[in-house]
Amino acid sequence: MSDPVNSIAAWLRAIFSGWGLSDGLITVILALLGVVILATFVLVVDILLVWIERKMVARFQDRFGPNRVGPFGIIQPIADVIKLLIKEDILPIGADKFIFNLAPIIALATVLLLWAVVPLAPTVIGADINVAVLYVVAIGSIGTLGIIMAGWASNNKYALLGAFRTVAQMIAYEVPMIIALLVPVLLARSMGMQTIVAAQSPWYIFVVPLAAVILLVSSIAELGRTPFDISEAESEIVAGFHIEYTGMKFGLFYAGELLHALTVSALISTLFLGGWRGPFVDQVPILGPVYLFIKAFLVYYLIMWIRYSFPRVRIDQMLGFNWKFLTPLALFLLIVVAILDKVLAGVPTLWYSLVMLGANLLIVWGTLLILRKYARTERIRIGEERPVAVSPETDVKELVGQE
Amino acid sequence: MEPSILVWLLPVPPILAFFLIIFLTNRSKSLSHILAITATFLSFIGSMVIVTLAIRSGHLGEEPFTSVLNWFPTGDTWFQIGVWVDPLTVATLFFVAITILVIIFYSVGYQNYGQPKGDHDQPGLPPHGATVEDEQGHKHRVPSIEPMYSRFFAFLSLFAFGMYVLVISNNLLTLFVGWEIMGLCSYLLIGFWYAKPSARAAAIKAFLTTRVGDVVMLLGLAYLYSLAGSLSYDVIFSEETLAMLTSTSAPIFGVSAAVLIGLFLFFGTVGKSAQFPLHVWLPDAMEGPTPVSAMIHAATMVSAGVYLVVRVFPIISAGMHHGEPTLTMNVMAFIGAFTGLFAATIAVAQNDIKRVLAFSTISQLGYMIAAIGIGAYVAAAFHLFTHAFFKALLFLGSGSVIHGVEHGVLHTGEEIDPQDMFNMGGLRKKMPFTFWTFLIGGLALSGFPFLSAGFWSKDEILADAFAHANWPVLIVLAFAALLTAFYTMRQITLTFLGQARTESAGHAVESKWTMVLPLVVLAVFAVVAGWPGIPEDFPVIGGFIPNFVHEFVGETLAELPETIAFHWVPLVISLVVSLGGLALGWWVYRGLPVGAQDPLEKLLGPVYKLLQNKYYFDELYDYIFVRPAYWLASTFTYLWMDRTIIDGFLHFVARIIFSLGGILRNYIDKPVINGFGDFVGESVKRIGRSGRFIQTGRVQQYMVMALVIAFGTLFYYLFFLSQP
Amino acid sequence: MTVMHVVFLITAVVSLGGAVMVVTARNLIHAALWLILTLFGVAVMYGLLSATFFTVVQVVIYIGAIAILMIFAIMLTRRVRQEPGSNVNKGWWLAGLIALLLFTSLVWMLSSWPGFQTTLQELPQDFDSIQVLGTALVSPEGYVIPFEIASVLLLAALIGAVVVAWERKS
Amino acid sequence: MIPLSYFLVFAAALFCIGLYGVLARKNAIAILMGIELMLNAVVINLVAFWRFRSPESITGQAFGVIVFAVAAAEVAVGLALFISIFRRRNSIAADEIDLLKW
Repeated sequence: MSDPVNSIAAWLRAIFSGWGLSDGLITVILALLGVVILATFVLVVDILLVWIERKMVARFQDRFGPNRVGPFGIIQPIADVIKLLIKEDILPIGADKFIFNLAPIIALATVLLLWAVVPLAPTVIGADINVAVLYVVAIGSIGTLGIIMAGWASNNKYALLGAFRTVAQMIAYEVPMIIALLVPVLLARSMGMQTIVAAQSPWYIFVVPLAAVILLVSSIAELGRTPFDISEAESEIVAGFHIEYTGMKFGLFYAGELLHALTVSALISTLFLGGWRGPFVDQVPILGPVYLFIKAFLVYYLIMWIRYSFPRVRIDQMLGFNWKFLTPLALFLLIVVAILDKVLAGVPTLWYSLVMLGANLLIVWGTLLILRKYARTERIRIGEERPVAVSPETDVKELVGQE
Repeated sequence: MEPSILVWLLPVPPILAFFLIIFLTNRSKSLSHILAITATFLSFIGSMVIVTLAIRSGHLGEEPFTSVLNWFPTGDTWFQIGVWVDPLTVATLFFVAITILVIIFYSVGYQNYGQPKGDHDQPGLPPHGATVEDEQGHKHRVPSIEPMYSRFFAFLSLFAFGMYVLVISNNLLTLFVGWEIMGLCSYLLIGFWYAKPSARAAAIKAFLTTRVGDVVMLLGLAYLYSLAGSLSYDVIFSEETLAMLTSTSAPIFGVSAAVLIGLFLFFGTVGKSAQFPLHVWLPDAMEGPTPVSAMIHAATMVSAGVYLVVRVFPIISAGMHHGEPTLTMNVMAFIGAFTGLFAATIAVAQNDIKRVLAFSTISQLGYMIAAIGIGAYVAAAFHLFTHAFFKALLFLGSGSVIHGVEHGVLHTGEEIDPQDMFNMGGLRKKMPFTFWTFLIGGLALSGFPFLSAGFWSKDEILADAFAHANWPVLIVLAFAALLTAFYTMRQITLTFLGQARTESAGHAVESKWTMVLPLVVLAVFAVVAGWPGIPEDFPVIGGFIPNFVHEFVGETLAELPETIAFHWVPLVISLVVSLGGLALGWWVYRGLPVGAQDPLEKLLGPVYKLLQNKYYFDELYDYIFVRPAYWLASTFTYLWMDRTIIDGFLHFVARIIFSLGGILRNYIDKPVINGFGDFVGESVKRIGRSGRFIQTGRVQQYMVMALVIAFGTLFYYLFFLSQP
Repeated sequence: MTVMHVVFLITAVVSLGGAVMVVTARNLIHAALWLILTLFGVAVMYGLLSATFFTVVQVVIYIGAIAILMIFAIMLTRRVRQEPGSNVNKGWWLAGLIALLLFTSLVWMLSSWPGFQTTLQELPQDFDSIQVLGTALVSPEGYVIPFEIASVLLLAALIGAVVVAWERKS
Repeated sequence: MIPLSYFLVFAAALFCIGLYGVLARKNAIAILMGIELMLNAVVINLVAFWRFRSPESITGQAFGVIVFAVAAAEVAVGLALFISIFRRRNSIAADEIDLLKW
């Protein structure tokens, strides 16, 4: 009974073959069953996430949060879902109906698709493909598509602006994200998730913490969460791409966004925090999902913490941060890790990890030095006196020269 | 490290410094001089290591440090270059390394490093001084920094490279290369202030005069190479080669090849070491900055000439039987002794402080040549060694004096020549360091007994002359020594003793430490450099220090020259001439009043005028060589040869070709070729005009057309061509 | 008819239909979305050919980058959503003819080739095409020079695109 | 099992459809889409030949990777050109970009 999932699968297979079904069909049925169970489970967790998110933000903002429906307000999300389901479904004039309806589905579906490659336990994984990391990137880019479709199909300029911003942001932040993903791939010498998890002794967060940080930051940008939420930016473009959506279609976007955050947390846990690894997991594989979700929620908490602590950045700052800081840093880290890996071939794991960690910390230190210098010059530049409110005819340089 | 590898490395830092300064650090004065000093210091350290290793090795004469590389192929064999360190090289390396380092260091102060930029200074002229204001607002004139400071150090570095190459080379060809590099540097540095007409003229004069000697020397090298098949020392100084050279008779003059080669090579020395009759360039070379005078025209480059004859002494002395000098040696003895006396007499009547030293250099080099001529090999090398130190010291001292007086000139604004000794006087109190070091140098030059280096080397030459019973040489050299002591004391008395004869001299100040320190270093060597060569049987003090020079340097030769037995006659001569000359010089010039004439002028009358004008040699050469050359060039070469014959022929050819071209153009080019070209062009235009409707500018139509044609071709190929 | 056949036929029909829609759709955004569908179909084809790397890269590059860039460009270059008039040029019938001709001649030529009906062999058990491909792309005996040249080409394209699209402010 | 011919015919069809798009469409971006279809057809051919004819050597896949890179570069530069042209002429219809005619 140590591996209930596979035991149940074997039991079902025995029953079905007893009914006289062919082997191929049984595999298909079991796979479909697995997909349904996994998706349902994840979506149920998603409903729970709404409550967690709202409770947490309330705590961060010194409020109580939902506390009326059920104990601690835990039934509140169910009530919300019911409200969303019975709301009027509005289609804007001039909207592209098919695409307008397709967009929220794609947005949620891509998130669900990601779970296919997240290993839940040593023996339980949707699909242990050998390009899982690339798969994550690919599915992420389809997610972009959903947002563009939503923004374009709404026939609304704010929605289109939001879509534009999203494209710029997602394509930009994909670059450091892929490079950061390459670091654990490089260390584990595989793009398969199970191999990466199995290779993590010690966890990669202790070997290459900088890569984890870069992945976290770029993932938050991919999620479009604060401080990178310029694609929604309520105060600027109202709500961005989902401005025209109501009812359950909006609900799908909302659920997708929350679930995406949890999924990213699960991926980061898998790649850097050892995934399902934990004490006694080899004897009792069912402990794997427990460990994974504990870690995923920790990372999720971190993402929420960041979300409710930072202000939104401007779009030029966001792109500048990516192209001028994050991408070069990630590239440099990748090169350093690759060279060190080659240099340290054959060294005991302990020393290997320590040297890698040291190199990471060294890079962080150097980066901080450069940042401090940059900040100083920036302060000086901003602190310089600039002429205020001059007529367009006045030559600004002349004005400055007079002082 | 192998000593020979280190030897290879000796010339490298200076040439690196040269290129670095020229190409990179030209703009930064401090970087330039740091580079030059560092480079020469590295070479100096290397040289000292070599010297130490050489002295430790014990029998360097038989086993010199040497190493050889193939340079370029000559038929079946390679011309080889290499390095060669034997005792003579060691001795030369020792003084060369020290003097070069010290002089480059001195140049920092001499070229006014750290002083402000001049008011009107421009490249090519000596600095004229700058005006500065102190806190109270008073304006002062102070010396200004040399505008071409970096270039000066680059040239000095190149010069050091040349000298090192010359000294360490193992064959006469690379020696000649170094020799010519120094010739170039000499030209560049004499003409350093190229905007001064006199400096320009002096540079050209020095270059062309030494070139005369070099051409003859090259002839000698060529002849030697054709006979011996090599220029490496170990080959040409071997017994077989020397015997072969002695037995071969030269095609001209009916002398042996050895004599002819020796004379040719000696003529190179005559040019380089400014011996009569090619001495005229050296006094004019004083137009360059004083460190140049010290380095090139006193301590090292002119020494290279003497080094050459000392080096080829085996050839010069080839065929010497029982102390009977060869023809070459006789010629050298004659010219050396004559130059020694001749230059000394001129020096007596010179007023310029540097010119006196220039003529004394010529005179002292004559001493060395004469010593070689009488076969006093070791004595010549010894005097070369000591002379380098004290002559460098004297020149640097004179530079310091000039500097001090220039300072006074800038201060008072007088318009006087700061190099004229009659404008000085009483500098002893103003410039104590300069005075004492100059005095030490002067005493060494005049051979002041026992204490000075010059005494021991000069005494040895006289002793050699006495021992070889070469009376004319002995008498001439002794008289020259007397004159030397006289004009040295004249110089010291006029410059330092008595009262200041001008206001500027009264305002002279001691030079900076960068200039004083080299003086002190050289003064120490001017005293101690003579000690290793004290004859062992010298009364009282002989034998305390072993006669190291004789054994060590003498080892270079195949057989050790026998030690000269001590005799009191040359000693007495030395003592009398030096002390007598010194006393006379002081007595004649003591307490000379302001504006007084030279006392000698009254005494000697027209002879004085003759001496002051250097026996009118410059004018003589002008009449004999320069003007005929000008005349020949303008009349014969230019008017007759160039304008009439060559130009005429060219014009004739040109006219023929011109008319031929006209025919070709009118009857072939225009109708045939142009017509064809126009026809082609017009046709292309016409075809293009008729086909341009296809050019719609729409890319898709182009593609459709391309595909249609491609398909057409393909189907044509498939259905028609592939059928059997 | 195995499962593979079914999957292949469905994919082929969907992607070819998508391709036809790409070249005929009046609305460019729709054309781009159809293009994405076709590209997905091609990705499935790669999967059927057991080139997993290509499957994923197809999605990353074509859908995630190229198609999205195209949609972006369409949005940037269209003031009015629907272009008036025909969406094909005057010579469209000639183009269709050429395409049809090319297809028939291609099929005809291919069918006369003896290797046309080659059947699928099983890949060796331990054959990891990603590993082999990766090694081949960076090994000097393999394709390291084309690979590097491709990267230089990408860099040049990057810079070129920036330079070309740069809006110079006078 | 599926034979090679299926893939080849599929690729040929895709290529020809793309070719039609390139030759017939007015809009430059649509032309670019046609080009993408053609390139995809080519890569399918490459991969199919690799899989069926020489699975042990990786040449077909390597070639495919290079084609991907070229396609990406082409789209980047092409779209930049179109945007630049659009800024100047306010149109990206291919038959209106005909400055280079007689």
